[in-house]
Amino acid sequence: MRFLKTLGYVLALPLILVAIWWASTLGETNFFVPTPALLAEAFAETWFGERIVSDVLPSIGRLVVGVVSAIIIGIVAGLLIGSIKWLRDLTEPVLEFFRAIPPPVLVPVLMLLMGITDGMKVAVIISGCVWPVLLNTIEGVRAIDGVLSDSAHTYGIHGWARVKYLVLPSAGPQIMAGIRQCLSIGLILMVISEMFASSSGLGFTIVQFQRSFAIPEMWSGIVVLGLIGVALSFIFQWTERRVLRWYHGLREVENAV
Amino acid sequence: MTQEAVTANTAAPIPRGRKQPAKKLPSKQLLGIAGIIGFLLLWELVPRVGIVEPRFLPPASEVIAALITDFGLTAFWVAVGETMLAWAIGLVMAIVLAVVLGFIIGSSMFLRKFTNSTVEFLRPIPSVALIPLAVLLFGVKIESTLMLVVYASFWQVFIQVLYGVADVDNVAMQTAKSYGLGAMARVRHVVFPTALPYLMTGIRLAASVALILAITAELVIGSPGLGREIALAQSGGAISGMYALVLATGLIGVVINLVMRFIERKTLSWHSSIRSEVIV
Amino acid sequence: SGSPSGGGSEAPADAGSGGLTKISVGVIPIVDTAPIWLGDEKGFFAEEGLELDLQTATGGAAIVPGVVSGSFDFAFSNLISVMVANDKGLDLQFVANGASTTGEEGTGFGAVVVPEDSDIQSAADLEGKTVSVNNLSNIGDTTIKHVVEQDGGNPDNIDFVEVAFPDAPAALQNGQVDAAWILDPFLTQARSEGARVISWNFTEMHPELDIAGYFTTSEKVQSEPELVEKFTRAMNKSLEYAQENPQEVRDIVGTYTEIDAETLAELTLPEYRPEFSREAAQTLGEAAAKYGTLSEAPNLDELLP
Amino acid sequence: MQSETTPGTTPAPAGKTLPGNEAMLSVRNLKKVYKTDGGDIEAVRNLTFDLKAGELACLVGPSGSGKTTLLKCISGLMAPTEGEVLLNGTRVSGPPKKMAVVFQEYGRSLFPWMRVRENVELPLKNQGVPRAERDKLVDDALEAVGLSHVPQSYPWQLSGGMQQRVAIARAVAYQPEVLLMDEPFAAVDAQTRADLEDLIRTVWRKLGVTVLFVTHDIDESVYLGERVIILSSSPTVIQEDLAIDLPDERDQLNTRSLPRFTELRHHVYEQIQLAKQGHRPAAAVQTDSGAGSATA
Amino acid sequence: MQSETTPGTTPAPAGKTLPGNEAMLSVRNLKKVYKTDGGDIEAVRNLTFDLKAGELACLVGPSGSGKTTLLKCISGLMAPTEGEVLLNGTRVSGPPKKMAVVFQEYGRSLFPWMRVRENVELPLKNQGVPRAERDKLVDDALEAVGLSHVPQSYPWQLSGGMQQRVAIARAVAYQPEVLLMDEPFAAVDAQTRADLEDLIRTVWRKLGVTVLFVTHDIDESVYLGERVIILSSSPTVIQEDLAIDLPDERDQLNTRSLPRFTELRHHVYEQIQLAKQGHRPAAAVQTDSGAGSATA
Ligand SMILES: Nc1ncnc2c1ncn2[C@@H]1O[C@H](COP(=O)(O)OP(=O)(O)OP(=O)(O)O)[C@@H](O)[C@H]1O
Ligand SMILES: Nc1ncnc2c1ncn2[C@@H]1O[C@H](COP(=O)(O)OP(=O)(O)OP(=O)(O)O)[C@@H](O)[C@H]1O
Ligand SMILES: [Mg+2]
Ligand SMILES: [Mg+2]
Repeated sequence: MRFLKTLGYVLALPLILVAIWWASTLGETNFFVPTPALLAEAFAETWFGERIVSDVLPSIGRLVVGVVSAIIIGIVAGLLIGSIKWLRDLTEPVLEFFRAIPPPVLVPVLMLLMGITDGMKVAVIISGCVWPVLLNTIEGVRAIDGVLSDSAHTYGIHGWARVKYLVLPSAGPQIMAGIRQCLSIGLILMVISEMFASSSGLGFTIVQFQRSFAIPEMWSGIVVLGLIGVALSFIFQWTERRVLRWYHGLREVENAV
Repeated sequence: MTQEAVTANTAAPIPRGRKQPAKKLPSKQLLGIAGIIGFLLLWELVPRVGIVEPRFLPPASEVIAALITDFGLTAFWVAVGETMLAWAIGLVMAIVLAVVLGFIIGSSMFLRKFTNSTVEFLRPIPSVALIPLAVLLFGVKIESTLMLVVYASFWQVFIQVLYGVADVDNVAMQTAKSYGLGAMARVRHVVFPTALPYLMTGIRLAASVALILAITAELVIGSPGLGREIALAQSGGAISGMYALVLATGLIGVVINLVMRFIERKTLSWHSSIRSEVIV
Repeated sequence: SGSPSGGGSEAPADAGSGGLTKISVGVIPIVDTAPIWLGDEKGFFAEEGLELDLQTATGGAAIVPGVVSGSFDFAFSNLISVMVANDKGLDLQFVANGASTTGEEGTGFGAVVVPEDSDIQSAADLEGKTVSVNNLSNIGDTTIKHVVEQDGGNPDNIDFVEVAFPDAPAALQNGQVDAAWILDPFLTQARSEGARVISWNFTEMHPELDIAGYFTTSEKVQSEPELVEKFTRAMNKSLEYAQENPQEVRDIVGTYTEIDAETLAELTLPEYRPEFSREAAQTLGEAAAKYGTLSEAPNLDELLP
Repeated sequence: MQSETTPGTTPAPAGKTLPGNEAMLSVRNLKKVYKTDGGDIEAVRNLTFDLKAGELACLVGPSGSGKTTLLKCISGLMAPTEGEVLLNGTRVSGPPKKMAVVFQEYGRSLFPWMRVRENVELPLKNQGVPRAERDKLVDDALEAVGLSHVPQSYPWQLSGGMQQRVAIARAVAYQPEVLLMDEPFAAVDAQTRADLEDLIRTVWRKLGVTVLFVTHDIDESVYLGERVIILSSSPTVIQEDLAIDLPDERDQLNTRSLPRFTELRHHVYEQIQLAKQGHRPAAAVQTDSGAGSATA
Repeated sequence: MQSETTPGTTPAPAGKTLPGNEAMLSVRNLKKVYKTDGGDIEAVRNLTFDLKAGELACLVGPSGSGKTTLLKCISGLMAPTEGEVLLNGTRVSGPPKKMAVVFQEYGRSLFPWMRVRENVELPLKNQGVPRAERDKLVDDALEAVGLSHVPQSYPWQLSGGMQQRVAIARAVAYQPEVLLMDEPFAAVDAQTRADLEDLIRTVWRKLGVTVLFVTHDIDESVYLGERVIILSSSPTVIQEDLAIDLPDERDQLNTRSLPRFTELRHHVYEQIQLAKQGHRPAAAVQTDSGAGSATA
């Protein structure tokens, strides 16, 4: 019963949207906007085969490595920068500088430094999706409740213990908000990283379809991206529920009725 | 984490409080400039020492020189203007849209669950993949760039707003309810201020994503702006010219952040993240 | 050098252009499109009653949708891209030639290069090697595969990767690729820095190979034949003029690209001529079909004017 | 005033009830169970009592007995698990108009992004009270709680007691018909507390507002209330509903030295001690006679 | 015990001071000014007093007089604007080891992501107290504050009074040498309060801990302390430093009914009332003689 309800929530809106799309493509045919049926056909043809092994899985592998590294780097750097004021002042302009640089122009530099390797693609992914985690961690660390911080302080909770028992849990909700953004930006950057100096991968395939005007196939690739996004986000939300159990309890206990 | 790190976070860290009058800590700006200089030095060294060839990555000094030349050209400022226009319009549209939708969807459990899967599906779709659609709809005009900018930066703000709305303190909310504040008044007086720190982070993220997308779109589509100039310089083999433009992009990012920080300090002076730095 | 130019989308509109029909043309700001810029400047289009609005796009991704959606009346693209679009069900048609290979051995504006000390000596040696092209499944890899096969190598064994032309010399030098297919101005630069040409792939495929042209939708050709004819006439005139005045070509390229004067003086210009070579297009189309870029060889009667 | 028959499953001693039309606030068989991961927590088992319009009742009970829970149910911020709350005969299902609540967690009930004055002003502004009147109400309220010197401070720049007084000022300025207060004087000093007690009685008499006042201070409950409702320890029922038969005019010195005052506070103290020890009232015991025995 | 000469600019009556080696905690000419946008707020003007090792002193004063501020300075959480705090002769510049603080804002001082037991256990765990001992200390502390039935609840699932008791349990389990408590019983009922008062006295005598206890309850301050320090209203100086000459063995019924108890509480009450009315002690008035006159 509960499962059905959840399923209903997951599927209701997508189904409605597909129905609208189906209805609106009923009459005319636009070369660049395929009908749902055409898309479904292209989807099955394109992705149920060796492409999964040759393109999709390696891409997902790079994505996972990139995202996980970005999360770790973001949290560690965020904790440091968030708690040390002079470090924050020192690094902020440089970080802002890098944050404003579009990944497509970063690719040639990274290629120079790292070569045309998976490492370079992972670096592109990290370079883009570390920001939400980093910024949110910094803000989360800065926003720790004064009374709570004082309590920890007087009980001699310093250093790592402070991070573990106070800073991380307290900044947790905001870090999680950052990670959630990081996931989808990671996916976007996975595509961008494969747009340059590449010959395989999910992103490459999509761009290739786009260039060769295989429009239904291109859209089906975008659907694959979306589905990966949904999958990642459900894994994430499941984890978040557990990590931030106290938080959701705290917030929802009274809204529940 | 060092002892320094621990004390730096409390409302009034003693060691700092005591040292301050004696030897004034370098001010925020000085430190920031030191950081930039450090980075430029590193950049200068990498090609000079020969880690990469200066032909492919010119040293900082050369790029800065090229940038200074650019500063004298109206064409450069026209391009900057085009990009900033797309950035500003796109960002404002994205923020307005995201704030309105975020508050509506965020305050209802049902809407949250109902839209969750769709949101998660749409969010990771790269804007670059939407380029054919954008060109189809708008051609190689500013509107195409706008569409991509709005699409990409919308999600940044939207997600932050969702989290911010969920962070409302129950006691504060109940206080508002018990004093008969209606739904709109509660949003205005309770939900909005609570979500504001999240929103500000979201806007800061979105501001740079919007800049990135504005440039990328110009780069890939070829609509007018800094991005197209970068593409031109790149395809013309003008390497230092290209890096000068990239540098300009980064500088714009820094300026945008400064402005955002300023706004943040004005709007969030009550928030503990800002508070702790004002007292003492 | 290194300063961005003001070269923009707005073509200098002649004063008093009251009676002119405004058309927008999507072009890529490279050497190949010099004739249209030049023709615009010389007033060949105004003579036909056309007012050009040249819109620069950076690649095919934006150009074809632009034509299909009607944002562009005409646009510039290489032959393979349009063949591929038609192969996928679009109905596009060339109305004027754009740029063709020089046809002379030992020179050209596009080539496969290797580092000076590489042991790759001829096209056949590319077998089993990594070769960079700007876009996969396009004119670069199709011609290279053809040339390699002609030379006795196995084209299926070549590992193509995408590297943008500006980045290719660095990739080649750092050993990230064994060979790189590059066009001017980067070819001139790379050669001056010691890269060695092993194949002039365009010319070697066919000495009269047309690389790119101006196209529009078949629908437009049918519905507005006069407009198309005017455009074709003006375009052909521009091509001829460009072919006869290489110095003017070099000069105008300097206005809409960032290529510095020194390189500009050295680079090899393509051949500009009005007529398409059917035979060469045939070869190209068949090769593309053979190597899987197209599902079948294109119908040249529909494709070419 | 005898209690009516209580229809609940557990026959529990009810507080005083009134015929339907006389009661302003009616709590009927109220039960609240919190659902948590670790199992259900029955905070309130069965509460029934009425408040007349314009009555001032104090609520005392051991820590954790469900006073805050009860107040939240009355103010419509929380739905009861069973039973209902009626205000002027209509069931409460959301915060009613013209009801003000002073929360126990005063620190979190003030908006940190608003200055003291803005905090007090907000409910009035929201109601559309005209500027001039609003200014007067706010000024008077701040004056009454002794905070007229800090209108421009932020709540977090105030001491605990000052914060609590801001929350009180906000409730008073709002001029509610029903005023619920959850340990509103917990953080203020003795002298201020006495002043505030008198303030509440003044406001109550002047505006005729119905007040339900939670306190831990037994003297305070007797001094302030016309009635003291004593809760048992959790799961909570009403231990006793005691009428305070002190003269209507009260003052800190004289009233507190009346022998009857001492008697009453002794009685309440005993009852709370009983409640703490887990003693629960038998269903048959009538509340009035309980009070009678104490005064005998 | 006469006060030494105070070197500050404003000659203010000092609390009791001791020769350097006898004092455990010394507050010397402490001044604290908060800098805000709206101008400076002088919370504490000039405080000087000493605490002997193992002394139990209560601190009373009007709301907003700077008690919390003083406690924060003593615990090293805040730097004084002028003056200093010495603990065992060394200047306090950060939270010292073996000092526990119970904050006035109890609700915000508990970690919402930890269960009750974990909250109490954390400081011990952090100190590396072995498992078995830790378990015992935590169990005992929870038992003592009457919360042994909810170790697995989260703080936000508890009532206000229960939260406050968790904070007390945490401080007690920590076995500090110095214990600072800021109105720790504000949210608990009368009976529990009495129990907790006795708990604090027991802990104090058993462990010999030095306690500084802020309260608003005058009875409580007299009942608990060996000494009551009365602060003036803001800008704050010491109004009076009163020795409580009640027998060392105290119990709720007998001690509170002693005539001396009543005298003392009356005296404190009067002083606070004076403080509230803005009356400030003349520099010459000696604190001891002040107390003497009250008892005469
Ligand atoms: N959000 C919650 N989730 C679970 N249990 C809760 C929650 N809030 C309160 N409780 C439980 O309900 C009972 C009553 O709590 P309540 O806050 O109503 O007590 P109270 O009478 O106000 O106590 P106090 O005088 O200490 O404030 C307590 O046992 C408490 O643990
Ligand atoms: N963060 C702050 N910024 C500015 N002023 C402050 C701040 N904290 C306290 N104050 C001011 O300092 C004075 C003393 O505050 P403090 O909290 O020490 O009082 P208190 O004696 O603890 O009062 P209470 O008994 O009400 O808790 C008050 O006037 C208060 O407004
Ligand atoms: Mg309560
Ligand atoms: Mg205080």
